[in-house]
Amino acid sequence: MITYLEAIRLAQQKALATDPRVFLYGQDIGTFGGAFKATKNLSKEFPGRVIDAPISEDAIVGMAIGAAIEGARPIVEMQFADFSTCALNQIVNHAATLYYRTGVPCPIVVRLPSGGTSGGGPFHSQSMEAVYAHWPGLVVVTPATVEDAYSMLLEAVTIDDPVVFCEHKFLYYHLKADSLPETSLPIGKARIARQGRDATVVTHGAMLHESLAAARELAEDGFELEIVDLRSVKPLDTDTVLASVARTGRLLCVSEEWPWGGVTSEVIARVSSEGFGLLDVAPMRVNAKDTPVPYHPDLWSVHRPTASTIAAAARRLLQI
Amino acid sequence: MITYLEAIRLAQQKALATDPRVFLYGQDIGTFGGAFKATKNLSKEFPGRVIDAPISEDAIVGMAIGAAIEGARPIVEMQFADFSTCALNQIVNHAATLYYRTGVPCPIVVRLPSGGTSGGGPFHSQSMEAVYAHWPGLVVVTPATVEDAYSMLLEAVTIDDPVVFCEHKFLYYHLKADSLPETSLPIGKARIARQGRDATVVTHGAMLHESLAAARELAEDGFELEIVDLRSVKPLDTDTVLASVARTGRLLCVSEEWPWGGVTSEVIARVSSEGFGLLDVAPMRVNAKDTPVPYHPDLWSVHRPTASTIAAAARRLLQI
Amino acid sequence: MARSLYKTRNMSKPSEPVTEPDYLKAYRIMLTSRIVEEKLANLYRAGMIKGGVFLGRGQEALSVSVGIHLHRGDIFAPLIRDQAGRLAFGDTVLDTLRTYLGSQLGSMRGRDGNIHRGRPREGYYAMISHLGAMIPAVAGGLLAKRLAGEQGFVGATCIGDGGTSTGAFHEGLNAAAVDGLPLVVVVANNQYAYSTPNSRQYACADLVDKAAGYGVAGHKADGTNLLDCLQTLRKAVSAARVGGGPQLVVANLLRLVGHGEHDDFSYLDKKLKQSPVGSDCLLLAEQHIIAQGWKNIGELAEWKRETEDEVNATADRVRREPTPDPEEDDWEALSRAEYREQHTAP
Amino acid sequence: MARSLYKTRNMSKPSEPVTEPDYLKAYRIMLTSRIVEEKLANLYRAGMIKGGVFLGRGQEALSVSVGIHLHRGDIFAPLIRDQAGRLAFGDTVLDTLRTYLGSQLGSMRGRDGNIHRGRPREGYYAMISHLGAMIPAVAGGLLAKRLAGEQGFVGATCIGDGGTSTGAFHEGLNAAAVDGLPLVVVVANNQYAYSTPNSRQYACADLVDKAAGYGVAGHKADGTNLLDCLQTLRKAVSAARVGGGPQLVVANLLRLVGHGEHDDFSYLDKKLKQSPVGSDCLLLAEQHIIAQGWKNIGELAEWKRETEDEVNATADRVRREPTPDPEEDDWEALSRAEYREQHTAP
Ligand SMILES: Cc1ncc(C[n+]2csc(CCOP(=O)(O)OP(=O)(O)O)c2C)c(N)n1
Ligand SMILES: Cc1ncc(C[n+]2csc(CCOP(=O)(O)OP(=O)(O)O)c2C)c(N)n1
Ligand SMILES: [Mg+2]
Ligand SMILES: [Mg+2]
Repeated sequence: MITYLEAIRLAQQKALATDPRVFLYGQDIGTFGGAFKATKNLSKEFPGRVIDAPISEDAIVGMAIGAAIEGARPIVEMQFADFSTCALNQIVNHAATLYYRTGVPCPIVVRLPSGGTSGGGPFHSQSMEAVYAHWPGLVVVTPATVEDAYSMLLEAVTIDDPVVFCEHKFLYYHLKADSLPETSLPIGKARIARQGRDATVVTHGAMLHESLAAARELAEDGFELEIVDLRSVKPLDTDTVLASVARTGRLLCVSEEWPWGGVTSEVIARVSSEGFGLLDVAPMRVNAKDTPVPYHPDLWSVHRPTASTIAAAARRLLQI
Repeated sequence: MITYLEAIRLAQQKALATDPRVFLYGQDIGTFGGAFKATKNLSKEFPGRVIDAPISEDAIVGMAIGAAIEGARPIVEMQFADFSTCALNQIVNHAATLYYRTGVPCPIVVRLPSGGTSGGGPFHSQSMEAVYAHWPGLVVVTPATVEDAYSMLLEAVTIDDPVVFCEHKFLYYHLKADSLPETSLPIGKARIARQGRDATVVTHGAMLHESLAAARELAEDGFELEIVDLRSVKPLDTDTVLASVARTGRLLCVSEEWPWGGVTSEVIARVSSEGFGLLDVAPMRVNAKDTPVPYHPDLWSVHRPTASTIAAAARRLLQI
Repeated sequence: MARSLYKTRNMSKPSEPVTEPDYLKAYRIMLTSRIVEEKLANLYRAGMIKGGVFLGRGQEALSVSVGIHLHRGDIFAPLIRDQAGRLAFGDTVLDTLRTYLGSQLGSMRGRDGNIHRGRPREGYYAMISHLGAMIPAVAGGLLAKRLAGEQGFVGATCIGDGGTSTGAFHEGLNAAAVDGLPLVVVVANNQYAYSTPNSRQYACADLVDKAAGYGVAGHKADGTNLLDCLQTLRKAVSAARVGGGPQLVVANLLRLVGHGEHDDFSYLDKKLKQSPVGSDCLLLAEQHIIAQGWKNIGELAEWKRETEDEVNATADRVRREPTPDPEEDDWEALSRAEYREQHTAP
Repeated sequence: MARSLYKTRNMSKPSEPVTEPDYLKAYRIMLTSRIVEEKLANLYRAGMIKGGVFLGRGQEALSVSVGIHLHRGDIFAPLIRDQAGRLAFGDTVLDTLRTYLGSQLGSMRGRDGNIHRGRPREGYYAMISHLGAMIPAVAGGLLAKRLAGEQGFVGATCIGDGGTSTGAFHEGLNAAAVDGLPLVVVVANNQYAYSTPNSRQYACADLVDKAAGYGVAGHKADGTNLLDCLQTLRKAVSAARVGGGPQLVVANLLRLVGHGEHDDFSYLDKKLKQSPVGSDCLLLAEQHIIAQGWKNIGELAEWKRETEDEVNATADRVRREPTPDPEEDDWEALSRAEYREQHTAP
């Protein structure tokens, strides 16, 4: 069985093995193998290409940008997504503008261990995908399955544009698959993770699994939720979302990040403006509460959406 | 006649004069009076309380936070909103979490000279309100008139929570008023800037004036746009927006910032989910194009929404 | 050329010598810190703490020396490994345990945890995780106090070897130097930042070499030696207090535990452990006390027992306290009620 | 303690002496830079340039000395006041004018302007405005070249006194030092950051005092003296090239114009202007050439005329070039067509 985390490790291993331009840069990723062990043994297997960085997020991304200009394909690990706020300037103002300004693309991948886990607290739990999606010039992906963690990371390395890779820490250990995929949907395409006729749930990351659990709960009452896993939030596959809403007439957006300007808001805005006629009732959203992510597990589990709050929202959407 | 910029200067003058806890900190704001002269003469009038800072945005905001903890009321000037990316960590992770974590509020005001002007280019033109609104714990205001620039800045200083004050550079010199207001709407309340019956335009900042011009254009054809000036984007006055849409049945959102997760997306998401039944047709939005802000004036004037692109969108919305 | 008002960094006034009572007081706090942390490690292993536990074992001498030289009206922003300094500054075993165990009565009410606790109103700042961020915050607190006309105050904050690589460290220390603020920045060079050895963190011969580049006074201390730490911090804190501007203190020592309790410290270079830097400051302090004849082994053992009893009793009490109730929480990030909004499914 | 491979910072191999042809070549570039910038100022006053104009008058000696010691395969990330260094590295008067005048044929195609131009594929990086940001970028370019097995290359970037206060400066230089990269960071201490004098920017005695704190070699140059600048940069660049790790060069000089052409420089301290630091490096270089008997006044005047003619002719040509056409622009921030999306009113 391969975990989500191991899939990320294996993708980096494969990228290093097949593309000599690839190298890894980040804190504690060398001999130690990374805070989460996503680079375990890779420094031994690829000497000199898995490089420990000082505690300098801004310089880490800045260096990746320069390396990319010179033809390398750096994969950068932030120890936690939350610390990428210290690298934001390089990400949004340098990497993201390089192609537009100079015509030279910037093929870097910035891995962000994202999202909440029990006891993580305000500074080790954030989901930053909506922030990076706001700025032009970045591809922002949010793999929700072991297969996607693997194939999207491999694909990200081949992309000439900067990719913010939001991998979800909650899925690291407990999400498992039998084998790695040979083929996969390309980045930019959403996936129908579950078919259903009664309502469309659009989600991504760890919330996919909470939504699937909610769908199972509603299925017991005879209602079938269709679940769209966005896979990448920018580009956002509006077509797949609209096609699903065309079938169900109802839309529920579920996201772990904060509501204001988050993925739920963007999806609802697109469906409302581009597929207004498809909606039978008002679209709904479920997000984390609009406070920092609390440390205590009892608070945390209420702060984030869960299968039961999603199911409750779905019931309201279905007017049951 | 008082300009928008002068109103900001006068508000700071009044805050310094009436509240001994207030001080100003930022680059070149002392003797020089600031890159835009928003603090002109204030260092002479208030010796020791208008302090030049090194080129250290992160430290500038960090220092303001500490000062606020000790009971001061710092107003920080970023030379351009764009450089606040270098201070983002202190703003979103320190100032914005302080009250939630410790119960101690963080009364700082961060002034962001925002938005595009001709020839500003990718790094002196950004609108950051949607980014700051995404994180919990901040009040984000976007004054669009001389009166609001004055009264909202004065009000911001009295607020115990951190306020991101997005003042629009495009309005600095050419927007003028006869006198300063005695009273004003409180922060958090939107304003009907123009009454109309046919469609609601929700906007803020410099786009208010483009929208008003578009409304004048449509009025010549006999269509009356109602224009809502949000004034603050967080909190966002959904009630006033919904009440207007209830009257008009049509919604056009106009914003200078990038579309993904911007103010237009949040407003449309709220109206669609909370006021679905009020909408006669699909809501629409007009934003800047999803690229960095171009330097050349001819590109720039197409990159941002203008009266004519807004009017064109309004015509489509009204199906005329 | 810089023309700072606060140019003379080496203030001449000699600081008071460290006396027996000073030393014993510091030792008792170190001991309490060590025992609390052992309790935390046990509770962690027993699965009673959710989230991480990050200990300061081996760093107590340095940390206590910071906290003990500050008093009411000063500012202290401790970092990860400052349990000893926190207790010296006035934090309690009770609030420590409440925070780790997630009691609703703790200062952070379950909203934040472990090392992130503080009481900003009392000058005891609550660190955010982002390393370096507390340095400008303390500087700003000091600036505000100066503007308010206060006098004779200082602010201190601690950071690791790794934290010196952050932009925040640089910007904060530089800005404080420009304004000649009474800031003491204490670098605990414990040889590692998580797994990263100094050789991958910086290239200068000694971190104290940074002082000249900021125009601040630099001090070195032996972080394993309580007397040296007390003397050095006394000197640095009093230099700051009398107008000597920022002081950079660098102490070498070794973290004697993993980065966090989840970390087995496999990357530890055994040679470092056997070198002088690898000594346990608490043991050395005990030996010093006995060698000086201030206390005998039995008396020290008695202190230890007393403290263990207190810590155990406090932990038992805290475990019976209520945990935060999500239903009661107002779930608001802003102090002003009018500005609150929640936009999730209604 | 740091155990960097690149510990020995003072490489002994003496660099080649600066010859007459070297000096004259550098002088001609300085002259061209000065004349281009005068043209830009005129165009600005005539309202022909939209956006800002930021000149390097008074900084040409230092700037040219950086660019002239770099060659193909090296990396150069110039900053605001590096017109001279840009020309020395291979930028042209033509592309300079195209960028300022917003010709569609310029390297930035109207998407970005003035000092933000570059051709990254040719090692000529295009600065972003955020000060300090280019330092880690150059370091990363050097790291990639090392990983690719290239040898004998260097990278250089410039920054102002003000830029040294950024976190990016600190993080970038430190990271480069840890990896012993062949990076030359040149600080043009022109006494002001916009209006801010050094006394409000830093508190160290001299910015070169920062070198020891990063474990990199430090060099001082007289920024008004072309020979000294050439010699110092030659030494620093060759030390980096042969494995001496990062080099920090600090030169004192005075910006002889306002921050930008909109700025009347009212804050200039007249005493600075009259002190040696206020000398005009171009005039001093002319005097040196004449004193050495390398050229006479007439020959120098002829050079000046020639250059003015070239610059004027180029400006006339560029003014007839097409400006960017918004209809033609693809308005895409990503190179990969599949990832493009526009979500504004359809
Ligand atoms: C800006 C930032 N980046 C990364 C981290 C993750 N992190 C937490 S502790 C740590 C190591 C800190 O090392 P050091 O500063 O030497 O302190 P020590 O743990 O040794 O006491 C890291 C990398 C962080 N907290 N902040
Ligand atoms: C991070 C950042 N903050 C603020 C600015 C605005 N700004 C542009 S140039 C400048 C002054 C720069 O001074 P210095 O580094 O000394 O260079 P000089 O202009 O003197 O050549 C400032 C503050 C910026 N570009 N980047
Ligand atoms: Mg350490
Ligand atoms: Mg300068």
